[in-house]
Amino acid sequence: MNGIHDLGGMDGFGAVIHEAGEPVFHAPWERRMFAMTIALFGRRAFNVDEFRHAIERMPAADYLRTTYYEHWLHGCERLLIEKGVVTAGELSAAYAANGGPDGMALPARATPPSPATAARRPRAAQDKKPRARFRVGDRIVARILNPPGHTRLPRYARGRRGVVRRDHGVFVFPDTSAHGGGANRQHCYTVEFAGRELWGRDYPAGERVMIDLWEDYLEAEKVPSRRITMQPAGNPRTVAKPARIATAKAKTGSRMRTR
Amino acid sequence: MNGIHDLGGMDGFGAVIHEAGEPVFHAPWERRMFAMTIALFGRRAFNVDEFRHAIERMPAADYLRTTYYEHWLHGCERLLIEKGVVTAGELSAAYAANGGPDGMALPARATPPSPATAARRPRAAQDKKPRARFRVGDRIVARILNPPGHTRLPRYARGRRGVVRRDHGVFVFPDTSAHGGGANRQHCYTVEFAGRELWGRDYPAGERVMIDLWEDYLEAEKVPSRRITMQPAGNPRTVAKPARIATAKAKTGSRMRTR
Amino acid sequence: MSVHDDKDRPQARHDHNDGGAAPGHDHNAPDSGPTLRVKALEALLIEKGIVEADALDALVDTYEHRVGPRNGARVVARAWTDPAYKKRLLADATAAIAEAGVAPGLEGEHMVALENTPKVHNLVVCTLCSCYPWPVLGLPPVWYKSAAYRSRAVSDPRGVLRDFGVELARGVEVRVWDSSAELRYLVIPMRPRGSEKLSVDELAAIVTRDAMIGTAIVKYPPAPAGG
Amino acid sequence: MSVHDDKDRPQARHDHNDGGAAPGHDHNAPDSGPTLRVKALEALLIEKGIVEADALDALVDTYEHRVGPRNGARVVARAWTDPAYKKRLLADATAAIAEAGVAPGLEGEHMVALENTPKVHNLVVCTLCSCYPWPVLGLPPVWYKSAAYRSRAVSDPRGVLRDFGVELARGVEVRVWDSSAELRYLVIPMRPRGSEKLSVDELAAIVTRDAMIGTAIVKYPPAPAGG
Repeated sequence: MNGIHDLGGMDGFGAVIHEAGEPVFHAPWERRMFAMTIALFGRRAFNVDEFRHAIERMPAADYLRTTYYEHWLHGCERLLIEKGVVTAGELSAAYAANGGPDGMALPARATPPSPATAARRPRAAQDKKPRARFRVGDRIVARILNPPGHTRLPRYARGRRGVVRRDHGVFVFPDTSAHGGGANRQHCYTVEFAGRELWGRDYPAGERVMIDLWEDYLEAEKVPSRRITMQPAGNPRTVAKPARIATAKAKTGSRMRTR
Repeated sequence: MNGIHDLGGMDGFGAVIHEAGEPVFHAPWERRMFAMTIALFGRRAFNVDEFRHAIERMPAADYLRTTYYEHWLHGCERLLIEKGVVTAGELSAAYAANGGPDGMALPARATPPSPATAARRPRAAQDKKPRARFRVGDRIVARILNPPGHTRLPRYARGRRGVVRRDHGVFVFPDTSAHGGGANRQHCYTVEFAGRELWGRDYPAGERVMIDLWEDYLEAEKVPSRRITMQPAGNPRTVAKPARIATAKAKTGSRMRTR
Repeated sequence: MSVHDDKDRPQARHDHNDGGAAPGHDHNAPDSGPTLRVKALEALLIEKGIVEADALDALVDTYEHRVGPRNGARVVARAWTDPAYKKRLLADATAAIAEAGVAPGLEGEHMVALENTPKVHNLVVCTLCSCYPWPVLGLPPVWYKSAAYRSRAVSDPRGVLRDFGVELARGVEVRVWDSSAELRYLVIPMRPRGSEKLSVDELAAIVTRDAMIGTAIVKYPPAPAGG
Repeated sequence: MSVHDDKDRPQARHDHNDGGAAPGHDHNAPDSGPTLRVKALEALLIEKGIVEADALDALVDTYEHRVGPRNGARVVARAWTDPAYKKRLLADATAAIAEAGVAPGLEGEHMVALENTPKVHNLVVCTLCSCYPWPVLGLPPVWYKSAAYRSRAVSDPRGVLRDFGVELARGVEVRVWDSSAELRYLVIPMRPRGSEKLSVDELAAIVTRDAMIGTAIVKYPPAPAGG
């Protein structure tokens, strides 16, 4: 989805305003909203991809005008209703109730799960590992993809050439996982893009942007050219290089709406 | 400027709501705002490129939440102050005054200029014509440009390959004209982009998007391939083909801020 | 024609009491909606002799009552009935539109006509702002300037057409024209079957504004009230 | 640790009077700010046994008081003083961070350390949302999640650094890391000249959170109050 959340490279938001020594939470309700969301992840009410996509679907002006934890509030309300965990009626009733003085007695206290394990997400697969299609040093192009649904391929990188700098192994694929389309686990790489490739040839030479991209977002650069062997940026660690076999490419949502 | 106004290809704004038989103006103030702006163009208070850029610089949430003629109001207020035609103080005073019951007598009526000529804009040059760098059928790539200032090169086309379908002749270049950088007149072409080139290979084959692009936005496609000779879309009319000489490329604003 | 009488005239007082920040950004002042700010701006510009009230009235009258889609409908009807004229229109729309008696003017200096055919459907948008062919279609409707239209017309034209109740056959190619420069586009819709016996004026009457942007098909007999 | 007492508990009444639209979109209802909606949501989820109040308290306590940038500062100080550890940190940050006694946890499962050098300055951002290495830096500051930072960090990093009062020398290359997947990044700032005699703890004390994101340089003696 090419939503307002995909901010990379936009202009017009002014200088970065930073508050020295700011508190972790700026209001009591932010504490509760943060904790509720983490607890809901722990309960598998929804996964992180669905949660992000719910926030991405906020009306753009609301997204820009509301604070971070209001995004979380919107995301939770929306997903809990969409997934039938609560009904709109229940929410409105609770909402109205909390304007009122009295209310229901609360359920007895249960021993809280330890926070660290509260919401384990099986993001990196332990079992069968799909083969990597790319290796460190490969020249790639970030695909021109504009799925109507969730994606982690930022618009500013699409169609741009880069170099694979690191293979981080296999992860759940957000574009399917956000839409109940299964984990579709696949390799995820750090890809290095020259600033000039992203922003134009007037851009200072040395600058680079490193973006973590799933395999489905990448295709080999067509023009055959010698492989880059220069010292990769960041970590020298490179994953053992399995033979390259093209894995079946997951069907990403087509641009055209069928609804 | 990669502002919120550059909406092509974005998602999340929902279905197009269209009001059957809607009025030309939805409120009396819209009438006055429309007419004032056209009159200000006529007076050369500012040019259309400056005006568009003033609107592009609105805070993104305001741009999305306000109506069209509120954009015009914002643009005029901003430019009139920036160009010293009025001062903020005068505007506030007039603003305060119009909350008040009485006010100043108005200047006597003058014969109104005929609307059709009220605001002639010398957009297309009559005099010396720069040579065209491209011809109908040429394969081009829209440059990867991200100037911090005004541009008419939409983000969704940058870096994408297309075919020149028509040369419309010479026009004032908005990217310089919006910033007092002179007319920098140059050829402007209708360029045809395949839907698949813009939105990805899953996009239906036949669809095309035609975009009108100034010469500075274009570069010849590097990969030498046979020239397209198929029947151009839209109008068969092609401009006489002057010899192709590379004109000095106008320095477009570099991405990096020097302020 | 609604001529302004004096009491509607915005007033401007000349006493510079405080150089407060430009009111443009003061969203919660009482009655701070555009009405007041536009009135103040007009008063100030008139007081400084930069604009004249009558010129403003004339501009409003021109674009509210004189210039509108009926101009474009006349051009379309003529193109439907006069093949030689259609040829001239497709070759040089600016000249052919003037030939049809439509006064050239703002946002119509560089016109291009786009012919819909059984094989090709044209759709016009301005993704960056609201570029639109005023002399032939008047001022653009709100939806043409909306984020919903401007964002999806180029990337999901069939979806946008569905929003207007138009379903194109699979085989028809959609061509979207993004008016990103000085060119302004007029779509020449297909002449509907069954309209063979209509006069030029009767034909002009069934040509809707939306059809000349590309978000509607001309029907005969015409569908009930439409854009 | 501010333990919630009952009177703060949000109440949920169970009478379904009207199935009104989800309140989420009702911006002008009285006191409709987030406070009320969050209270109502918590009450409902507790009433349905989906979340427990104590678990919420524990999560708040963990991320407000226990997990924060001091964890990351300890890792940095150790990397400055123990070359073998730094090697392990750069090779496998997840393991090395755990080795330094930082409990692994949410948003820290796949860590990568980025070493600043005289030639290369690293800057971390999440242009799509707010991805951030919680176990070592705690929850992200508001500016990290702001449109201003997320939009310009990738396209004008030097401009963003200037917003933080940091001016990089011309020859220094800026590498911006967009945390668009599951990897979380910890910048290892350069050890400041003059800090040679400081103990590991004293070194950890001068490492600021912003320096571990890349929007600040560690100074010694440390600059007055900073992020």
